[in-house]
Amino acid sequence: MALDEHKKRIFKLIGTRPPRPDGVDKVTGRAMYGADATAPGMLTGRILRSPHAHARIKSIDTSAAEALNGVKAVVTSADFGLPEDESVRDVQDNCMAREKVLYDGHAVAAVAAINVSVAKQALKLIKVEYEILAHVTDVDAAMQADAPVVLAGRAMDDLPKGMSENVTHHFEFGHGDMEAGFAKADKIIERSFKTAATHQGYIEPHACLATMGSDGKGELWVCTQGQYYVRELCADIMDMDTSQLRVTASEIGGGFGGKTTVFIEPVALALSRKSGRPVKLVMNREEVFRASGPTASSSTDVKIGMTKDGRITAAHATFRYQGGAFPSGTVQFGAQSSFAAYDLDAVQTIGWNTMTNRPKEAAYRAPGAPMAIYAVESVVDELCQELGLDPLETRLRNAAHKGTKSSYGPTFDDIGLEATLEAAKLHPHYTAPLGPNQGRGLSCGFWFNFGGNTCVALSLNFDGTVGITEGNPDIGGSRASISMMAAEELGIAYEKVRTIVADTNSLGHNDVTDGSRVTFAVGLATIKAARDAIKKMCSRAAKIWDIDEDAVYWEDGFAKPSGPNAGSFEPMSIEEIAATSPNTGGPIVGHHEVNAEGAGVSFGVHLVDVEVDPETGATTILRYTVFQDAGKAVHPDYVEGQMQGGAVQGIGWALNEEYIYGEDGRLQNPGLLDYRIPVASDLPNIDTVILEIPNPGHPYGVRGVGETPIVPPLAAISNAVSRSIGLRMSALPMSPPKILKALKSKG
Amino acid sequence: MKNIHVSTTINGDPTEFICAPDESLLDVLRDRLRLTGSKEGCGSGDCGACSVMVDGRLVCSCLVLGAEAEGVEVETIEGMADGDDLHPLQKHFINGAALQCGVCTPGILVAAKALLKKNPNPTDTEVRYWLAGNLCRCTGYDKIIKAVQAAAAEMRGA
Amino acid sequence: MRYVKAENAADAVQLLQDETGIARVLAGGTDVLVQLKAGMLEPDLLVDIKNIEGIKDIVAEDGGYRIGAAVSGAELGEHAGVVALWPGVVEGFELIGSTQVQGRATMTGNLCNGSPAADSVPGLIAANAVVRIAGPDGTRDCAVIDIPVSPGKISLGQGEFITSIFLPKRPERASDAYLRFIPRTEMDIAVAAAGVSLELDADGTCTAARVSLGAVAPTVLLVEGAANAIIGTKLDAAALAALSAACSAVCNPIDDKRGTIEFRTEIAGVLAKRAALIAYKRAGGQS
Amino acid sequence: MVKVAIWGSLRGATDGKAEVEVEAGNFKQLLDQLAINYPGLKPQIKRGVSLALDGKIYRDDWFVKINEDSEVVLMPYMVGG
Repeated sequence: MALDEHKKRIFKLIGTRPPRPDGVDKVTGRAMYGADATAPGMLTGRILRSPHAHARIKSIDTSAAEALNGVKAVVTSADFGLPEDESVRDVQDNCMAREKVLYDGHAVAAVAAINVSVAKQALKLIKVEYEILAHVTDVDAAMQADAPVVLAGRAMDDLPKGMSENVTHHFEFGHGDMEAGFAKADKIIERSFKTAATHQGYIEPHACLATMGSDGKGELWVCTQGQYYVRELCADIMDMDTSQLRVTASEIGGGFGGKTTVFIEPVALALSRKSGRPVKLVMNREEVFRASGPTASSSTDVKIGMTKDGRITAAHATFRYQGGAFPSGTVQFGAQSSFAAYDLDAVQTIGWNTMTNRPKEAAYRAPGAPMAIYAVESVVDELCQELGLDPLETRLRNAAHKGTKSSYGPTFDDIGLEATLEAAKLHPHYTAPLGPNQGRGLSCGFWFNFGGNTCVALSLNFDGTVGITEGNPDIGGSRASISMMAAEELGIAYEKVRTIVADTNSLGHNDVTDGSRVTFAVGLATIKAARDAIKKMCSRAAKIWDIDEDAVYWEDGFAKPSGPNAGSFEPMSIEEIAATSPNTGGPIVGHHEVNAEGAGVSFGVHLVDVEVDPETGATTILRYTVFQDAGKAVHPDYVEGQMQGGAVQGIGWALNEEYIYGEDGRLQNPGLLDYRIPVASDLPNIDTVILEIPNPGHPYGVRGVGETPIVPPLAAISNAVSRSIGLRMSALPMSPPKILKALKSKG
Repeated sequence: MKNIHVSTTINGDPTEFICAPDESLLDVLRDRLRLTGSKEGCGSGDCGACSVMVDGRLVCSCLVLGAEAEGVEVETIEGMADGDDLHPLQKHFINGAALQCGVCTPGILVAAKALLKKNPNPTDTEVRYWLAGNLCRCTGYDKIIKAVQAAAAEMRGA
Repeated sequence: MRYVKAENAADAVQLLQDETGIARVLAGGTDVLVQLKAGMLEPDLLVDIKNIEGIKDIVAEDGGYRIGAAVSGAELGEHAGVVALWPGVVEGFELIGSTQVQGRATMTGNLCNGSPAADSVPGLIAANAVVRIAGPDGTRDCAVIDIPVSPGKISLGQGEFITSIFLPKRPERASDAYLRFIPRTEMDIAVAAAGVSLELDADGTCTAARVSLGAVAPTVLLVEGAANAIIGTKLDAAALAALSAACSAVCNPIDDKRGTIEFRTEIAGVLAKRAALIAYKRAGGQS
Repeated sequence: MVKVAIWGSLRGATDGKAEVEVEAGNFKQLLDQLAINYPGLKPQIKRGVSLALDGKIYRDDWFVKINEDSEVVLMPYMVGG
């Protein structure tokens, strides 16, 4: 659906900041999250996990556990079938190892027992015999021909000679004459980068409550970003019809992409089916780190050429990502997005994805983009330093704009990059003075944004109030923004609308809450559903007035005759139409089903000041400003919240967060003590500047905003640190030992 | 393991429960008393989602045994509002959009209330250090700090 | 596992002595309960000592203070007397964990956890603090420095537990300070740490000093060479450089997820220098 | 005929061509024709492709209309976090 013609529409509600409808539940502790549900006769599930990075399972003896008083079911991979679809089989095998364990923390068996003590005791009684195999966790090592093979038979087609079977994906993008481009450059910089794997770090661990009856019907309560996708995966794995499995999404305690697949849900269902009792399965934090999905780690080579006056002549990058123990093609997004901010005549990107003995990666906010753009933006910054150019001016000079053929192929429509850069240039932050040991860095960021399959139902109640049923869990205020768009369209008060999140049987399919799609796609479907309801309400008014349906229009919550020719009638309120609906044809429901396309891409620019302690290598973030194009900010508080939250996740990625593996291939920091996500005292206020360059693909101009903000911080901070210490950093995280070592090497 | 009988006071109400000797106060609150507002984010005192007050001290309920609750006064998020009347912190968290997913919110509210009791007029830095043990992954903390300050100002009558 | 509340010290000693399996003392629980939950520790008996009379008290004694074994960080931080006399000891202890952890954690527990990175221990050793131990043979006193043996191990015998820590009196113009390095601003375990206690004469010359380092060796170190580097000086640049060098010279750390050998060795000297300057200023010295 | 830009790693299936021409009026016809003309593209089409049409990305919509002068770029299937 295209942007409404009336571009200059004056909104009544859009752009205001009303309280969110689920606010009271969430500040009083009443809101029900994944682990908060119970069921009569409920059992406690626990999972036994591999202590080895890579091993063949020679045998599993569960007899002693089964014999323990209070144990009601024990399951292993033998309790699951073999799904035909390879990708579903991978998901299942990730939930419960078959034949081999592929990473430290991989599930090998599970129990359901009357309480947690018995369950823990039962796990100790399960005897697993392993044959330990050689393992590999580093991305570059995993690609070598002689690397231990994680999963045989899964290599990409046409695997190049000298590469390991672990390599599953290869992508190339770009256009133009590279050689000619580099020949025109006055300065060429080539540099290699590494980034560590990080975790989404949602505060709520995975949790679910599964009930499988002997009648073949299943109920699943689960914290997830997508109840429909969970249903499809679980129904496939459990070999049941999707209609027989109802999945209800609990309130969700953060996801950031990490809750877009299943880890424990099929196991809980299998335990319930075997025990005949409801089973609650909740991961502890250690399990979250060892066995859910972190992001990819990466290794990158970038080469960029620039003229003396700051024009990029050619750009090349090779990206190598590891995505854990199963095939994963996330490098695609790195290879596509890396140069999106630039208008280039010659650009080429190459991406390789490899398996390693690590947990299978899950999506993490703009998956694949942050580490790629980090490498590119670092080299652009270094070129500016070497050539004595202003980094903002140089980006403006090369900025992608409407009509630019993007580095990944398509030509851009209206985009907000130049406006965002201009806003940063004019902001006082950019010219504020810096003290000793301080540095300023900036970076552009980009994400594609998606739409996807969406259903919304809008029910008119007899009192004229409105109920919205939508199918995407509310991670960060979407009930508010959806209610606002419905109220705006209907011309009624925000308080008259209530939005609920449906279970899988109460509404048609909705894609996962990902790709920054909800405010865009669900919003679009809501507006369309409201227009559908308006059409129906106008037709009821027409019936009452006995005039033609087309002679009625809708304004500010009233049906009105469209002109003197239509007849002279008092406007009819939504309340009157609702109250008389039983007499005029029955209940009124507007609805809309769509596979929403046309999500506009999103650009952001981050500006950061840091100070580095030259004696310890510690970095302090002094000041941080986020500039981003939101298309149209429906609820600016929650747009700012996305910008701030994404920036801080990026700060963690840049400075301290990392998966640390030992020589033995075991994860050494599976806890929030040593996996160091930023705490409140680490940070300054995060200032935000929202730009609104309307997305032509949405009636109100909305663009997704959730993912882009995690992209720029990595390079922005690396650039600031590098400028502060006078030395280019090229690996993340820039933990103090790394910075101090660099300082010492400088002498 | 023989269960232990405990008499305690929770949010002003006399409460009795039995628990295993190794069962945490958090598990007792959530699983035995159905007070699920306190959350388990880590089980090791690193995230603060389980914050409660025990005898007027802010603690992580995952690091207290249920058995230790004998004879003490426990305050949880469920006791923060006075019926329908929200505490100023609760109001300002909603109005200031200081929550996104909301799972860390109960713990942060309990911790912030403890701060304002001790220090009604904190600086931003003091708020940030006091709340350093309450992890939030959604907000970047910015709006949380501002909401605490707004509530503090209201409570001071400013 | 059994959970028992000891009524008095003798009761606790008896319980601990009689236990044939694994027994642990429970005060604040911020180490024991984490280990319990993680399955690292499976005790047969937990003896809760918080009901023992006086164990939560801070008492003035001989110009110093006796701090009960169950005094929490929050309670210690609110005690103006201890804060004034031994600010470095208090700040070391208060750095541990979050506000929530401070509501429960005890200095004695931190010492008994036996970690070389325990934040309260360098300050206590620099202060020459002494613990009082109750045991089957009655009570005995022991210098804090003699409690840690190796990572996770302490020198207490079967049936023994610490009932209090004594911080001695000190002359005018004396103070202390503690600094640690962590990657974040809060919530981490020390990567390296230094506690410095010193006394000055009327013109600001250091007359006595104790310098202690944490997280750079299997146990917390007392570095005499570092103390000697500043005794007789006004902490001029040369003295501080010598102090730093003496500290780095004795480091024997490990490479692990929290820091490298190289980093810890380097940082220990930097922290000792900075802590010494803070202590010097607190003692009334001007540099 | 519609010109379709093929991303680099797929060019093995299009005789090295960065751009191919097919007869298609919508996304479905385009995919069908590509599979017929260039069987090597089939596995990727099965794995999932998106279509960038005049700069806008479409993931699934078979019947999105393609004009002769449209800019058509074949892309891997897009997901998000």
